[in-house]
Amino acid sequence: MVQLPWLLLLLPLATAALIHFALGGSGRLAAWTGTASAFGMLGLSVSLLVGATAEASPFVWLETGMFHPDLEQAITLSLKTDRLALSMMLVVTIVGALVHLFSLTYMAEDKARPRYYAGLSLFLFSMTGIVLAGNLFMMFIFWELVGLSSYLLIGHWFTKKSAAEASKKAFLTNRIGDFGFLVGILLIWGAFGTVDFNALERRVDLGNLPLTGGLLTAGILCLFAGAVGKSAQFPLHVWLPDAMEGPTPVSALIHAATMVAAGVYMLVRISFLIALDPTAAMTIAWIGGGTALLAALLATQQDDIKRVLAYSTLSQLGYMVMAVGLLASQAAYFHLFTHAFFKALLFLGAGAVIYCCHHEQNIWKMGGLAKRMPLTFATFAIGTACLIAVPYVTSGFYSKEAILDSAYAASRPLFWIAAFVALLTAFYMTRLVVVAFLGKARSQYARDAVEAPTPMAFALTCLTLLSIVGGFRFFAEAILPRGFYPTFDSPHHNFVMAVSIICLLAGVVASFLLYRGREKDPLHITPLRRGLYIDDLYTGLIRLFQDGAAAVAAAFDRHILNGFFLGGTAALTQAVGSVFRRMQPGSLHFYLVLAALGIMLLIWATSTV
Amino acid sequence: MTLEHYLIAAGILFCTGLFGMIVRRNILVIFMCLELILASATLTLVAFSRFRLTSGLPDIDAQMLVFFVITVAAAEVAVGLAIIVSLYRSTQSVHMEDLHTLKG
Amino acid sequence: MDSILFYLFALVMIAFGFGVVMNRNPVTSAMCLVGCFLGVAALFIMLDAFFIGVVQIAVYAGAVIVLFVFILMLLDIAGEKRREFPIHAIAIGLIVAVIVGGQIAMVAGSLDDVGGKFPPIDKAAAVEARVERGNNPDSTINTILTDPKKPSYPDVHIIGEALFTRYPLHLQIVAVLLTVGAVGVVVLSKKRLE
Amino acid sequence: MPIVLILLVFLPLAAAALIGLRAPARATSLGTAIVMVFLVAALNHYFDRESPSMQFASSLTVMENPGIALAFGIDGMSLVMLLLSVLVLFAALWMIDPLADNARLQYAGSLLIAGGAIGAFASTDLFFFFAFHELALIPTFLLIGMCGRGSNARSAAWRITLYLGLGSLILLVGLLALHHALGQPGFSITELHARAMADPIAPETQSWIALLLIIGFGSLVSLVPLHSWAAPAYAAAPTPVAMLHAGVLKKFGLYGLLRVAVPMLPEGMREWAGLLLVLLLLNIIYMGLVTIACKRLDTMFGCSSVMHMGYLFLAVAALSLTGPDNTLAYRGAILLMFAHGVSIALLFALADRIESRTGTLEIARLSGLGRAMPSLGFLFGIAAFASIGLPGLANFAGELLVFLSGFHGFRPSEGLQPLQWATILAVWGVVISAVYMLRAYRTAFMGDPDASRRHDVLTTEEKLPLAALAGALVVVGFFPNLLLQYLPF
Repeated sequence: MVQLPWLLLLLPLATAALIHFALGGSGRLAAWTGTASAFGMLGLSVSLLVGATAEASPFVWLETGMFHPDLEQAITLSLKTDRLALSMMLVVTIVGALVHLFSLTYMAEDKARPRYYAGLSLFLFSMTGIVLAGNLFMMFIFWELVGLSSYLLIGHWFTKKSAAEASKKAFLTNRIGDFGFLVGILLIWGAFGTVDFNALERRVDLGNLPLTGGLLTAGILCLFAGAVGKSAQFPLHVWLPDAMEGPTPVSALIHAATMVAAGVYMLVRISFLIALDPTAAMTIAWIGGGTALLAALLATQQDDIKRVLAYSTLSQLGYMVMAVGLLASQAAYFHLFTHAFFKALLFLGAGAVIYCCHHEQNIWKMGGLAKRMPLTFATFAIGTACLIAVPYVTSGFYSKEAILDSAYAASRPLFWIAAFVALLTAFYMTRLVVVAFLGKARSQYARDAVEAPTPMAFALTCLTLLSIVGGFRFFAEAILPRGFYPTFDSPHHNFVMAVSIICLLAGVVASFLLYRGREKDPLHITPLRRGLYIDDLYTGLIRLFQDGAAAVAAAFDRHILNGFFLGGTAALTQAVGSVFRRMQPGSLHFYLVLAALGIMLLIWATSTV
Repeated sequence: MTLEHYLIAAGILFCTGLFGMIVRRNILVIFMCLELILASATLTLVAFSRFRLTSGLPDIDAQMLVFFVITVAAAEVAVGLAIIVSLYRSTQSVHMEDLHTLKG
Repeated sequence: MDSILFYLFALVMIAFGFGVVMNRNPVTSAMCLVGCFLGVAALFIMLDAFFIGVVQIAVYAGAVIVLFVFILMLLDIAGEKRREFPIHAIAIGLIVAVIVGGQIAMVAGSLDDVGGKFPPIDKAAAVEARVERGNNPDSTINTILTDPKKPSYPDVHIIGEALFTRYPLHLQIVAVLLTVGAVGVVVLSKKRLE
Repeated sequence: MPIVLILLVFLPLAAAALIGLRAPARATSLGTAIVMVFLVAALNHYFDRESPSMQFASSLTVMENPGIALAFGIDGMSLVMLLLSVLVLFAALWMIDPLADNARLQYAGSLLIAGGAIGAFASTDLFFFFAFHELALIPTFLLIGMCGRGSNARSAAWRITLYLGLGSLILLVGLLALHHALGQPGFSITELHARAMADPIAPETQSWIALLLIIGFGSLVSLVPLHSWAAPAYAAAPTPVAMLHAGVLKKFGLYGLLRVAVPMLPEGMREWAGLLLVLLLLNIIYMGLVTIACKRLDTMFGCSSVMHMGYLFLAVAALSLTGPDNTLAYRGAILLMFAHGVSIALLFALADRIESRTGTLEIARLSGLGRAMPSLGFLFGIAAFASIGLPGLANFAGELLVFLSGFHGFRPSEGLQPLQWATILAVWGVVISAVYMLRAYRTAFMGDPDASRRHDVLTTEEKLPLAALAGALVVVGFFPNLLLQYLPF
């Protein structure tokens, strides 16, 4: 009897292989196969959620040959299908299916469609691997595979120089994060002897932790480094805005809903570990808060519609990481759950706009699209509402409130940062909507923009429904694990509510007044436009330390090691050789004299004895 | 006459041979001086053989050695001269200055 | 009496030796070589090594010098006089010769029992030693040794016996050497056909 | 059944001789390669997974009192090495251009190198273990010298031969010292091992013998200070030699360390493990940086193979420090040797195809190959991501095991030991290798193809060896237990 979780995991892999090897020729066939498999996965995950038998026997991947009782005999791929995993699977498959649907038209005339759909299926395979992973090894394996698929998808149009650079940058930054993640896993494995989540949880509940103090913090922060790399948190956030070089549906699937959420998902998975060490938790919280603030500030000054949304994703992820750091991982996961839907909606909306404006991404060249693309405008507006957390109606409100509650309870400075970020979010989203959709069309493309075709429209409407419904108790409780839906019973709830509504209104009004009927951006803060020059700092650092050090090492290797040692010894032997050469002048007499000298020496030596 | 006389005579002969080899330029004369040196060596051998009697008679093994030295020297002269001939044919001269192709 | 003979022959030998070295004309130096070898042979005879003396004359004086002269005539190099002896060569040669000569003389002098006369040949002791070693008493050598008429000892017989009892292998090797030498000479001096 | 092993060892040598005697070069060598594949398959089939002792053993005594015998026998480790040698030989022979004027020499040379390597891996006698390796060095020298590429092929040939010759000399001294220190029980490895277990050598002698072996084997495997022969030689070497030497012959040093040095000189190796840790970090970090600065693809692959040796030395250091029960290190080293051998061979083969098409291997002058030759791009992608250590491909399993072996026996109470710090720094090598490999992939394969260069697509006949190697990487990547099943411990 086929085990459903394994089928769920291996279906996308099989599709990717089928498309690559068999359907390389026809784009259409590849597109339909990819979409079919995505909807198949959706069906599977829904059936698993509603209670189909979810047992999955572990697959022994690598025998370590250890025969100690307490050491793991082998590295196994065991699937963990608790409600957390299944709810995340639902999110992944819903967004995945809709993105496939959306791409049918968006990528219709792309020449390399088989490679695109193979990449999407490979991504779904790796993402499922992370979600269903039962131990840290398996999670690490699929962690890197997700990095690979994002590399392939960002670099889909690899003939474009910027896309090639962006994909390389994404992979390398992720790789740095994976380095930290692997070191963390090694520490945990070395100390606990196992990396299986259930076993770890049991060991933690037992109490006597083998890993304590500095090493525990180091271990947790190393694991967090993996999340920083994948969810683009502060030090390693530079790759996400550039990742917008990939096709928009890819950005919707990967860089909004699923892949970047994997980091948060992993943090939620190991939240019982984070709870052990307050210092580590606080650092995580502050990094999350910092990223949220930084990204929100940067978003206010972006002109490319996709970059605005990218920075907004960064800031929302910052929120979630902050929540995990404040030991409110339920709130973080709930926000992840709702955010996935409305951010995917916004991205697909942006995709529809770009598709209809002939790949025009600069919002200052759009304008007046509300009249020409009413449905897209409506769905985009609802998505924005969720993002800026319009109270009671949108899902975003409920999840953000939960985070703000926990922030207020845990640490006041972080709460005020979070509130200010909420204000900024409202500000830049309203700016986006006002500039892109309201007012007059600013370019020819914008004037003759036409409503999105039906498959796109269908995807947008589905996501809109989900973004609204996602926040309500009846829907969320059915999907989320028990206790993950916020109860809002904390004493300071009303105060927090009031603060968030004020920030919301302030942000919207300010942005509306500032940007209504403008031809170009009144505010022009260059540091914000250049991402606070962090990117340039990194390139400088890389050029100095890596390439500089490489040049020095190469020079050292060529001249000192090869030149001096080898060259030197060669020259030495040459010199010694030539000394002996002079001993043979060629004249017989010289040899005779030498022979005579030899005789003399011989006689002298023997006679004196 | 004592052994010492014979040894000194052989020594003088050896030195003249050596002197000749170093001084003379003509390769054939050098070759002759070589023969001189060989003769002095055999003289010493025979002198010692006569001096050290084994069971009453001069030491026969020494004379055997001389006998073989002489035969080998004969063969050596033959081959040496053949080489000199072919050398002469290639370089048209027997003087030492022209023969330094085996320079190191 | 024999001391005069020794000095005579030694003088002949050394004089002709110098002759070989000093003469400009290689042919005359070849002739001096013959004289030198005759002196050496005479000294051999004085040392009771009759067979070796005769062989010396036959092989050296007879064959080797003839070869030299033959080559000299063949290559017609007798007349060359164009190159004087370079002074520095004479100097080095003299110095080396004198030093080596001095060393040899010193060594000869320092041998402890060299000063004494040559011990006389004791034929009787030789016969006992041979009988002891198991030679049959009435072999020709024993008869000559015991025969009072014969003044000296049967040098040729003893060499013959030694040669064919103790050194048969060496003899074969020398034979091979000589044949190879001969063939080598022919090959070397064959005129290149190309 | 031992006849199968003996055949496997002498078949390539016989084929080389046949080619020498004017037999049709390509047919004989490819035929031999295919027969060898079947032979290895037979070995694999009849291999008894449980028994740790040498199997298919056969021995022909050559000399009595020092006890030298032409003895063959394989256990799990050597069987994996044989698999590697046969696979890489098969691919290398396909890469030779039959129309090249020195093709015959290349065929014979490659067969000799492979024969030498297989002989070394299969022999259980220390003397022949060493002798077969030396046999394999000679054709390497000849091939690099005579049909090498590039301007300084001749000097590179001299450099590699003198360097490895000197290294082998030091190694020979070490081996003889070891044999002497164990009371000269004869050269059979099992006998030496038993003797070393029975009455171990005094620690001081162990330490200097271990040093000799480390230097000897180290120079054969390009441990950092002794590595300067590797990159120029591989850049200048004709493709089959580069594939066989980097892929197979270079593993001889590691195989030797694991087979001879670690089990027989425990205290000696532990004493030098500290030095080994420093050197292997130089291998990874220093050589990593040097690789980043490489301008040509083939020198880059040469340097990267030197860098990856760092991981293998980490396994050896872990073994020496934590003792033989660290099975992670054994399995990691063996798996990584196989994976690195196949991936480096594939990389050199691809470099050869690129050079045969575009005429140059200067990374800066290549561009847009991915668009022009999609299948080459796909295969290069697999090889590049394998050598970076991407999960799903063979190198990752090996590297993961090696890193885990670094943390084996890690007691948090004692804090991080030097071995743990070295492992953490070694893991950074994963990022460095990603940097240089992706830069090369980005410049060479992305962007627009340069119209002036020839870009005709790979023919199926060319794809066969490349696909075989890439397939091996993927299969071992997904199911590493296929290789690990041979190791009982």
